[in-house]
Amino acid sequence: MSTTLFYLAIGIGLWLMGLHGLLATRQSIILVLAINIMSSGTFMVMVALATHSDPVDPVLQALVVTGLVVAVSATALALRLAASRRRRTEDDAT
Amino acid sequence: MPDAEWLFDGTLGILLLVLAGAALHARSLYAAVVMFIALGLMLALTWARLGAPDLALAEAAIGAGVTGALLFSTLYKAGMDRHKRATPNRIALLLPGLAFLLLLTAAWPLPEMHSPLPDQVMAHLKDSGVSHPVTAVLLNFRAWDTLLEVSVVLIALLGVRQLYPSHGEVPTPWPLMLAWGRLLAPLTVIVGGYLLWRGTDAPGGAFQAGTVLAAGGVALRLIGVLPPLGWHQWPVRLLVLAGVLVFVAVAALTAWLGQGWLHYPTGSSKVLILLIELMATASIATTLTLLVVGEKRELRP
Amino acid sequence: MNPALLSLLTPLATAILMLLCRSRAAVWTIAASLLSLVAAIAALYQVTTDGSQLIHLGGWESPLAIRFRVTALSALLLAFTALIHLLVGLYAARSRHSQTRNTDYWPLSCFLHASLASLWLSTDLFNWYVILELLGLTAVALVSLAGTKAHRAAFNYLLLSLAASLCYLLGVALLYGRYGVLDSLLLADMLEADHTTRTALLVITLGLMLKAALWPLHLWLPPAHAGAPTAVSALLSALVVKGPLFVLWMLWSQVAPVELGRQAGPAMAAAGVAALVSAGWSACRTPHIKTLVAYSTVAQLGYALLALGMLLRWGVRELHVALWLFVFAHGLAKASMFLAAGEMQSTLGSKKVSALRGATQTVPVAMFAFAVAGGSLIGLPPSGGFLAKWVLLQPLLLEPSHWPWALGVLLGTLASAAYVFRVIALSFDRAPPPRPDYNPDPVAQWLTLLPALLVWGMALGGETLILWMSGVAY
Amino acid sequence: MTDWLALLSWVPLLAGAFFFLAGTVGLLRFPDIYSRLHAITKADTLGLGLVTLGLIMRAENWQAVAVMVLIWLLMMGSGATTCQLLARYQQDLEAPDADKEPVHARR
Repeated sequence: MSTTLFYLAIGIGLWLMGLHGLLATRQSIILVLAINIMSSGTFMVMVALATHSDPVDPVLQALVVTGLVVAVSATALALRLAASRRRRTEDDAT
Repeated sequence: MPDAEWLFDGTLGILLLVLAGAALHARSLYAAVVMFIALGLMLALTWARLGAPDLALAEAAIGAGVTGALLFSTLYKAGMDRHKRATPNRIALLLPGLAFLLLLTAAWPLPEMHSPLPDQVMAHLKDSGVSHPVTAVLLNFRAWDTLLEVSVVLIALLGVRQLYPSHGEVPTPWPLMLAWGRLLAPLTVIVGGYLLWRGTDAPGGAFQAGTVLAAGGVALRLIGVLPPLGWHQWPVRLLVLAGVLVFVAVAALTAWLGQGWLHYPTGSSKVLILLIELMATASIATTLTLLVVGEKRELRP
Repeated sequence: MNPALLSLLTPLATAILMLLCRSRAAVWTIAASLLSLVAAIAALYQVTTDGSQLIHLGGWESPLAIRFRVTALSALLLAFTALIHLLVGLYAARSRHSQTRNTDYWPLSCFLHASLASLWLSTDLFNWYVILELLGLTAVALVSLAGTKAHRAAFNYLLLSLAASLCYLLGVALLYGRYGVLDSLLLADMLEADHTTRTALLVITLGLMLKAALWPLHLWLPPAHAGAPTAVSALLSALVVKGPLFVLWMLWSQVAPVELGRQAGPAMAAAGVAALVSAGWSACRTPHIKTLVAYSTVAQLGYALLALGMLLRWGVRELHVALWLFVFAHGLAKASMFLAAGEMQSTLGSKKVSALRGATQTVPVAMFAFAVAGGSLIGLPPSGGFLAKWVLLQPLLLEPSHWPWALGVLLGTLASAAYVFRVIALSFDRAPPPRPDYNPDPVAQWLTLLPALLVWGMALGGETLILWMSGVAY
Repeated sequence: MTDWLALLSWVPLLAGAFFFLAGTVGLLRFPDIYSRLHAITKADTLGLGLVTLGLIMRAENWQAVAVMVLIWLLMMGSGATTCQLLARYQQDLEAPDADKEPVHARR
């Protein structure tokens, strides 16, 4: 039961929790949280895999940094969509 | 596992799973968001524990910081009901259990596997222009990924521009917040600049620096020191587009005049990387600030 | 500069410059797609003369660098993407009803064009993840152009697209953990059919099927494509759903081990037939025009899934040709159908199919475009759809053991004929008295007809097209 | 540094841990929000100070010590400010007095 395997299991657990949360709830903000938890799970699997080389694998680290930035910009768009979706009375006559 | 580490890893792992479960099944939206921010900080700790300092910086700044601010501004602006009534329907827990076993057995042999890439990165590190391997991968070996990623941030802002975000005007700040904001702002600029400069030979880089600067920008905007940034003002547009513009220009010029697409000329890769990093930091800082506090009248054409 | 890279760079640079000077003029986008089309044709010519090339981005050697592969197919896809953008751009610029006149549609469609071009060229697994994410976000931004009523569909589309990308990323992480290489061409001769690879490919396939709205993971597509502005729904249905399909085809036919493909083949073919029948049935029953056309997209993707399944099962080379002919024919036909449907919907002022009563008198040219495009979707002779179905049916009818799949194709054709003729039959009735604000836009209607005529054009050069595409190395 | 300093550092570290524990117990047990805020801010700030002191004893070079002190000052500042903001926000929710314009309270 090496460290890598433990964090792989935690990562897969987080990924499944996110997927379960995505399928189980209707609340728009909770859905966005579920997506973020799912992405954290995936990134944990990647970083846990990165520890198999002695200086932690720089390629996987770069991939996860890219993934993080992509996740935050997608979350920003999703949250703004959730906010404007909720305020249907918003004046969008333009 | 080495003797004392299993205690730390065990508690950290359980804490992560409990916080994730609490964030998804909390009674009220407010509690769910607070749990999620705590999860973000725990993740930052996990990345540091797994020996990835770049990620710990990025996760703390991006995951807990900006995402937390976005969540709270959405909660506040949309005036969502803070108490969630509907409890999620319990889809049978058999399916996730089965999937967990499937995925875990798939991942079981992976820790022993080895990849040729890290040694290759180390071998080519000296002629990549920077001495920190992660920055070398991000901005030289896989520069095309980073270019697309900076344009993903830009597209997110373009998407938000179409949504005419609800015009919750910025509340009048308390004197205490004014003082604290004024103190924090220069500190974030210093830390951001330091992270950017150190990115070439130590953990840090454009994205972490951009996010810290964005945090400073949001703080200044909330206390009213920073005027509303408008998409109609060309400096703001130039700042937002700087990252992608410079990257595409470098790609086009190297493809046209140089040896190939994003193939930096031998001597000048360090200068080019620094230029791209500077521009990417500026565009990420401005874009994230606009994403968090960009109001209706600012983002409209 | 390689012409393929020029075809990718032109829309990207145009989008950034348009944003910088805040211009929303349609002429820039149309010029960019035209130049990109010319560059794509030049790349196609270069590939046919001296074979496919491998471009190492940044000059690093293979496992480290991201690689672009310019083959005949990717050059053809570049030209196809540029052509569709050109046709839809012309319509969006000319038509009053496309709700995209004074909006950010122009830079966003250039970004969509650039991300699709980079998808066709790239061969790197993680690069595909970032591109699919970029594609998803651009598509969501385009869908939300239609105002607040489309925000719910855009929100669902975004969330499911993110979930699909994360499924894909988990599969890529497992593959990288197992083989240590991210480039799909290198992976092709390294993969063995062990448990890790099987699980990784399963998770990747689920993610890509969700992104390409392949049956049974297609529920987000009809509201998103129907809610979007007319020009946007044409782009989404003709091009965006084809991106993940390209990655799915690339992974299964080129990278995955043959025995895994043989196991997965029948399941995919069955899903294809199920898509044809169930989406066709929903298309017959839906009361709204654009939802009908959106369901038709899900159904027609069933043909591509069927062709891919059969290809994996028997390894017959013609099925490559069948699959890509379907993609081209469906893209052109669907673009024309969505533009026609959108034009009719805004001219007649109602979303309902029943409002199309007497459409041949009120909006004749748009109805004619709808009918021609419908003919290609069904597979009636003088059309690209017929060519694709012809190439698909030949291996099916060769051995008696394959005949049940031919029955599936028959059912699919029946379903598509049902929902197309449902509209056409209605349009020949007597038109109700026209509404007071009824003023059709004949030029825009002729523009909706343009892609449909091109689908017919595919039939003219049918023989040479099939022979040439069979000879091309995949 | 020398090992006796490392041994000595256990004292402030354990004291810091104790104060964190006290703060958390205070958070769970105290009745209303103001006393909870009080417990958390006071205990945690003190706990953090002690932990930082312990770590400084174990630090190798001065640069690490300087960074730790800067972190400690920042945490003290942000802890106090956040406590103030939360308290004031709670006060607005409960009894929004007429003269002061309620900032966040939205009916």
